[in-house]
Amino acid sequence: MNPVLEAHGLVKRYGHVTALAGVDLELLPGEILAVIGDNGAGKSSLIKALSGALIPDEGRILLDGRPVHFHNPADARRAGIETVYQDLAVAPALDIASNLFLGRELRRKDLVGRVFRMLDAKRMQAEASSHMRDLKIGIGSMSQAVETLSGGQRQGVAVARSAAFARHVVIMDEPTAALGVKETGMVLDLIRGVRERGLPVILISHDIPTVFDVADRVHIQRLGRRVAVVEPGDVDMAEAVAIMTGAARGNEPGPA
Amino acid sequence: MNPVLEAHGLVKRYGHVTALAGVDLELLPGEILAVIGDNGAGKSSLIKALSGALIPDEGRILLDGRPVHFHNPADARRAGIETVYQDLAVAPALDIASNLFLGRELRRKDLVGRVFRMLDAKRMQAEASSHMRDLKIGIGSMSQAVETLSGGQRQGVAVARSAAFARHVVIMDEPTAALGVKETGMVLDLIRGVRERGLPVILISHDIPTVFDVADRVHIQRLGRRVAVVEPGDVDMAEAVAIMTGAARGNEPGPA
Amino acid sequence: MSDTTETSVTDRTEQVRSASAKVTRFATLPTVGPLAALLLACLFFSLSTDRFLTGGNLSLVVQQVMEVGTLAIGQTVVILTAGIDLSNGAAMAFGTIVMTRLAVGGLPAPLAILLGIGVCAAFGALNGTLVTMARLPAFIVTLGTLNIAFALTHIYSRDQTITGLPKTLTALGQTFPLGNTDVTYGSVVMLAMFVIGWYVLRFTAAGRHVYAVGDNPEAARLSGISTRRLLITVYTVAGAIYGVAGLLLVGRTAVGDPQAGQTDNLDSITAVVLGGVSLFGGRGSIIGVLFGALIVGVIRNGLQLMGVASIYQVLITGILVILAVGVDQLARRRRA
Amino acid sequence: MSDTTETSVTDRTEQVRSASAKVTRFATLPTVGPLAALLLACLFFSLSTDRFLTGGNLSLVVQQVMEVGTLAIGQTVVILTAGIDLSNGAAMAFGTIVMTRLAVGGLPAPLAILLGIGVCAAFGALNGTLVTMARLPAFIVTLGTLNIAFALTHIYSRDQTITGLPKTLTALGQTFPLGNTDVTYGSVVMLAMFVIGWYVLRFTAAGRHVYAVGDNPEAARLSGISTRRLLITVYTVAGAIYGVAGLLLVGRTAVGDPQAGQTDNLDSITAVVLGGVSLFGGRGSIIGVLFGALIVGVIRNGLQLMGVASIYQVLITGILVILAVGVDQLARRRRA
Amino acid sequence: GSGAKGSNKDITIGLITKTDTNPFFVKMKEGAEKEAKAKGVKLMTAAGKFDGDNASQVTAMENMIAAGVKGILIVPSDTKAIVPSLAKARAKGIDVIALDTPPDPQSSADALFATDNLTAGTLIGKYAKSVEGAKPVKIAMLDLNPGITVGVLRHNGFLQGYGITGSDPSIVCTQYTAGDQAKGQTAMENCLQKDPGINLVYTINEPAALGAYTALKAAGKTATTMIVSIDGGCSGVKAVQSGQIAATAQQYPLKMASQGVDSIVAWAKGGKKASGYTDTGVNLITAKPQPGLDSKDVQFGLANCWG
Ligand SMILES: Nc1ncnc2c1ncn2[C@@H]1O[C@H](COP(=O)(O)OP(=O)(O)OP(=O)(O)O)[C@@H](O)[C@H]1O
Ligand SMILES: Nc1ncnc2c1ncn2[C@@H]1O[C@H](COP(=O)(O)OP(=O)(O)OP(=O)(O)O)[C@@H](O)[C@H]1O
Ligand SMILES: OC[C@H]1O[C@](O)(CO)[C@@H](O)[C@@H]1O
Ligand SMILES: [Mg+2]
Ligand SMILES: [Mg+2]
Repeated sequence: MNPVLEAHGLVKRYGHVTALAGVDLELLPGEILAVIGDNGAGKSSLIKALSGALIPDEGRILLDGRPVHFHNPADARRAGIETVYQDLAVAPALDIASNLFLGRELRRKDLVGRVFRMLDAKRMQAEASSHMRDLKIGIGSMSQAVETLSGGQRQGVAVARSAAFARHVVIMDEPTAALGVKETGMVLDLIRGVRERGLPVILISHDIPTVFDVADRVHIQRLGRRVAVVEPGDVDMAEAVAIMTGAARGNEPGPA
Repeated sequence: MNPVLEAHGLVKRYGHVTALAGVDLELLPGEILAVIGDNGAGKSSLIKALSGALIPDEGRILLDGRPVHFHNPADARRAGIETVYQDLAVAPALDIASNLFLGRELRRKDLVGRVFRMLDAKRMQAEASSHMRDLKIGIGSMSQAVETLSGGQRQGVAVARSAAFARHVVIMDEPTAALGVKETGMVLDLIRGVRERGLPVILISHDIPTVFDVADRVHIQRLGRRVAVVEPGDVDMAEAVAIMTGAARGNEPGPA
Repeated sequence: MSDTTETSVTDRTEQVRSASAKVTRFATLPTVGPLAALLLACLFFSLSTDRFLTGGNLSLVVQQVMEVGTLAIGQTVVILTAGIDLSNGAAMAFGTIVMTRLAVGGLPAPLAILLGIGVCAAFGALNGTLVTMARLPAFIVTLGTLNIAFALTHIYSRDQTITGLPKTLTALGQTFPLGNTDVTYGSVVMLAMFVIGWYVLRFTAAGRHVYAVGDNPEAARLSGISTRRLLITVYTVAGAIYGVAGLLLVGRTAVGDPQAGQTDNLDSITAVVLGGVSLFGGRGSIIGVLFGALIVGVIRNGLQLMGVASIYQVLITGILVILAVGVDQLARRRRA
Repeated sequence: MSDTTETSVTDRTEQVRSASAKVTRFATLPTVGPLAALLLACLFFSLSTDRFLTGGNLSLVVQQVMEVGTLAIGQTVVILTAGIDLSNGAAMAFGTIVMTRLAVGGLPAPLAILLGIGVCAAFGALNGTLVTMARLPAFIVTLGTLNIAFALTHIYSRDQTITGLPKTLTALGQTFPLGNTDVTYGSVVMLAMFVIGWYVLRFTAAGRHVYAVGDNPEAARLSGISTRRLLITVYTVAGAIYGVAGLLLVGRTAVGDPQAGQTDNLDSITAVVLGGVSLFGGRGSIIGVLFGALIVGVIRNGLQLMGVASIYQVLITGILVILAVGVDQLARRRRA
Repeated sequence: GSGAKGSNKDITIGLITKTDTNPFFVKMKEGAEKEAKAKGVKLMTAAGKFDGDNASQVTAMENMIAAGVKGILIVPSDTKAIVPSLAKARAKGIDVIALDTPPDPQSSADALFATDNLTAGTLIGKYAKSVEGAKPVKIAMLDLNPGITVGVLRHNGFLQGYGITGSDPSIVCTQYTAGDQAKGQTAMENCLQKDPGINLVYTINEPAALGAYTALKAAGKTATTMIVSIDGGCSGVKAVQSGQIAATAQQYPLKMASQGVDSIVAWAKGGKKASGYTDTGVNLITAKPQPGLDSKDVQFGLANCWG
């Protein structure tokens, strides 16, 4: 099986902090690939590079085997890659529906829509409502400003958005960090649902039990490099954590 | 044992959203009290009321048995209550040391300090370094701006701050949400350390296993009310989650 | 736990909402404050002088704000993106000189008008390019282009007021009767432009993007919005709008005046802020800005009718402007 | 995984850091950009006219920016809190009229000066109170007080320039020799105030709080900082600084001029922004602002020495101001 | 050529006008440039940001002194406030000549080349009186800025010419315009609000007159109201021709400029320093001459106008 998305030797430096020190990644068709690692291991930097939010200093990215150069997130989005960023990337003053559809608003199909480009506010509200209902996140109105939501509710908006629009790859950076037990369960169901639709998912999470529950493979990152790729069946959690923290050696050449 | 901090019948409404519907809380001396509840249950609103960040519409708050009226966070801070807010409340452009000591900077002890109120930058840097080292959060320099930190590193700053300065009560709103396995362990150790120092802690978390591991008592909140208080020994996690989600009845009169 | 509690938060809120939805929607409108301030000002002057509340006078007020009001439309869009445009009055002045000189020089009037508006749009495009491509602060960029436009105006006009304009150029200064009041075509143009601005900002994707970029530029970028293209478009369109303001001005004064517009940048920003738009971007409604512009016009006109000496007019304007935004603030708090 | 990898990120970074710490610290200073722009401007004019790089002329440039430079100190502090002060030139003008009228009227000069500065501080306190207590936008509040101060200036001075001032009032306009250059006392006062401002902002708790409030007001509040008291203090101190600027102006022109300061609000904001301070608050250094003020002074002086015709001075100033901030931006990107 | 004190190329002269936005000063500058070229000397120019902007004029003077000018020609914006700076320049041995507007006191400059502003005012006052006769009038006076010599002189001249005092009840409105067209329009609008019956308007200069005309036109009062003004610029004379302005007192800024330049050059080359007041002349221009009043016709006005 050829990888859907690949990264080879990505490097990203901030002044003298090296966030990515030549990291590799392979995402196979239809799989859930978890990325774990300590704080500051470069997980967010990695997925930002994959989603065009950050341009790496070195390295190559391949989509369906073809090299791609994302100059900005719009490029990645056009290629069908949807991302939930760790800091959520929502516009706080805008309402939920507007946030969900930001950058791909629905226009009315009638004359007003075609000629005067009028948005179809009703349809966006309705669809937003149904996406959010799927997550059982319990939000009153889709016309509420995102800044009035609780931490978890806000995260729900970002997650719902990515799941709703992905056509190729879904990337989620700690999508359940602020979520309650019930809501976390919903998001995991949703991730499985995405896989069922045939789309591969990259899931960053600090919640190791969850990771082992849901992931097909686990990419372990340390100091800006991939140090191991393991399958939940082959390795137990303690071992994975040991690799992650540097207490055990991974199955890849580690940082030099 | 008389409670250190009590809340009775706190109500907070935002327009027609009722965030707190008459919630009660008791924090006993030297205990770790966990607060759990679904997203939007009003947990953050509750602790904001306790820390002066929000003035409730109704209800009373007692500290050491005496009614208190916090008009702003400074009041609560003066009373020795330290809080880690869910949205972290850091100044992104300021460096780590400045954030740690914000609002209680150290002045130099010599003449320049007394007459010209010069800050003791060195001492603040050094102390900040040592607090952060306790958390093993792996940050290079204390003069780095907080906005350049990873999500988890940022959370580490907020946690270190509260632990370092608390004199009476520590409140933490999801302090480990963005933290890795190792870092989460550190923060839990730190919370236990605070208890050892004799200070009670209120811990909000969605991580039920952790909660059951570390907490002395668990306050379960639902739809803006406390629906139960349980002890980890008496009740198992599944039961607690059932109460939290409304699938089971708690030991308090629930929302009418 | 009783059965009734089983209705989720969602349902509960939904119920309350549908009940009081209309009321809330109204009170939440960011335009209520500016409107209230405007009405209070009108009430005050109606009671103080009986010459205020006449059709003729009200039409006059609208006519007097049409230049600054139109400039404020462009300014609003720019400010919504968290930018600012100090060059608008100067760009407008240059536009009027271009259109009037060319027209007087024999170019067909419609072409002259188009070129004048085009020059303003070009200034806007320059602003937008410098702000986005070179990532320079809007304040300094537009201060620079303010000076450039100012100098070009005086150089190109040789400091002569341009008179003897063809009819087409001053057509918008003509009036038509509405009931027994004369209304200027220019006023109608300004109002129409507010409506268009409102439509675009409120009902089109481009409008949402303007708000998003001002609210959280990083989120907008991550959402796949091309923030650069958007910003360049915003500044360019704003420039074109300043050109239209210039045309309205020519209609009103019937000359090409190289001295025009010198305080219009602050005046237009004032209208925007009085209208409840945040200088930090992303928040506010353009309809509020119309009220903001009218507030200033009403205050000036009303004090004049009351016969207040001009230096005291300045004093009182200072106080009233603060009061007006105070009323807005009160209205906002009531809905918080 | 080899053993060397066991050094933690912390250690690794710490090592690199200590090696290149000095270089970085320098390059990270937000003042490098404005300084580079200033030096480039100086270089350019030195090459263009040999009269530029003389002690006497450089001393003159400093003297010429002392009014706007001092105003910019107050403006910087206000802008760092994410505010803005449009009233500073007007408040200053009112302060100069108060001090000169009172002094000419017979009040002992030191007392007159104190009262003049006090009036400015009172305006600042009014601004601060309205901004914090009534939570009104700083733009509108200070626009209002701008009008009020302007009107009071003209009313109180009866629009007459006040002449025949006692020596004490103009003392800061006197010069002392430094090497073979004459330096105005006022220049020294301005530079001293920049140093004090730098000290307070950089080395005291109050200074940190100013940055914190501008950076994230909610975080500052939650950290127990009394944001209201801080803001009122900031505006009041800024007001007092404007009073001192007024005293410097009186020293330089030796009259009380009711028309003074009319464009100083924009000029001072320009210095602040050219100095690399963000209009959104919380970021920038006051030393950069000194360079920002000097950039404007150098451009004006240099163009004049080169004999550029005045309207072309305006044109070129526009271009140079944009270039200056472009240099700053380049310097910033290099360190990103 | 070369004179007693070396080549003319080494002589630099500064010209500081009130603004860059009044054609009068633009023409004055052009005149000075032409003369400087003819004499082979260098000219430096500067201007304030608005009429009344003393601070910018002070800065310009300082810069010109630093640039080593031999002499400065200045049109003082604030006639009192500029005095200390004039003294400083003169103390440095610079020849300081005021143009158009006398400083206050006049002796604070070495010399003055200007219109006799009192006479200019008197001319248009007399003209207005002779048109209006004994009819009751309502007068609006659109002045310069308070306490500025040129404004006060013209104002007083108009009153003298009309034969009334400043407290005469026929003066229903006085407003300051800073000699600016936009402010002139606002001022006229203000006056009309105060008293719609105004039928005679005195204006400090032609920009103010044009502003006043625009306001009168908007109010539909041009037929019943007479405007008199001072300047005689080409657009002003055309306005006289078309009847927008009834009469104007023509000034000669090119003369002021060229005489000013000549006088500094002469002194710099060893001649005598000019001193005292030189009248550059003034003529009443109107399309409807009044019996017994000396005036020139529009043809003369156009032949001698500037701009
Ligand atoms: N803009 C920036 N400037 C400087 N350093 C940065 C910047 N962004 C990230 N870094 C640094 O790069 C390193 C990797 O950061 P990254 O956010 O990718 O880590 P992460 O694995 O996502 O951590 P976490 O689990 O805490 O979210 C960290 O040390 C961080 O401080
Ligand atoms: N400023 C506000 N305006 C309107 N509604 C608000 C505001 N702040 C909070 N709410 C609402 O109050 C309710 C409780 O919010 P709160 O943040 O206290 O929940 P929480 O229990 O902390 O949730 P989470 O676990 O997601 O952090 C939510 O429905 C939220 O939308
Ligand atoms: O603003 C007043 C100035 O205007 C003029 O009349 C030119 O238009 C000058 O003579 C006078 O100094
Ligand atoms: Mg991360
Ligand atoms: Mg919460």
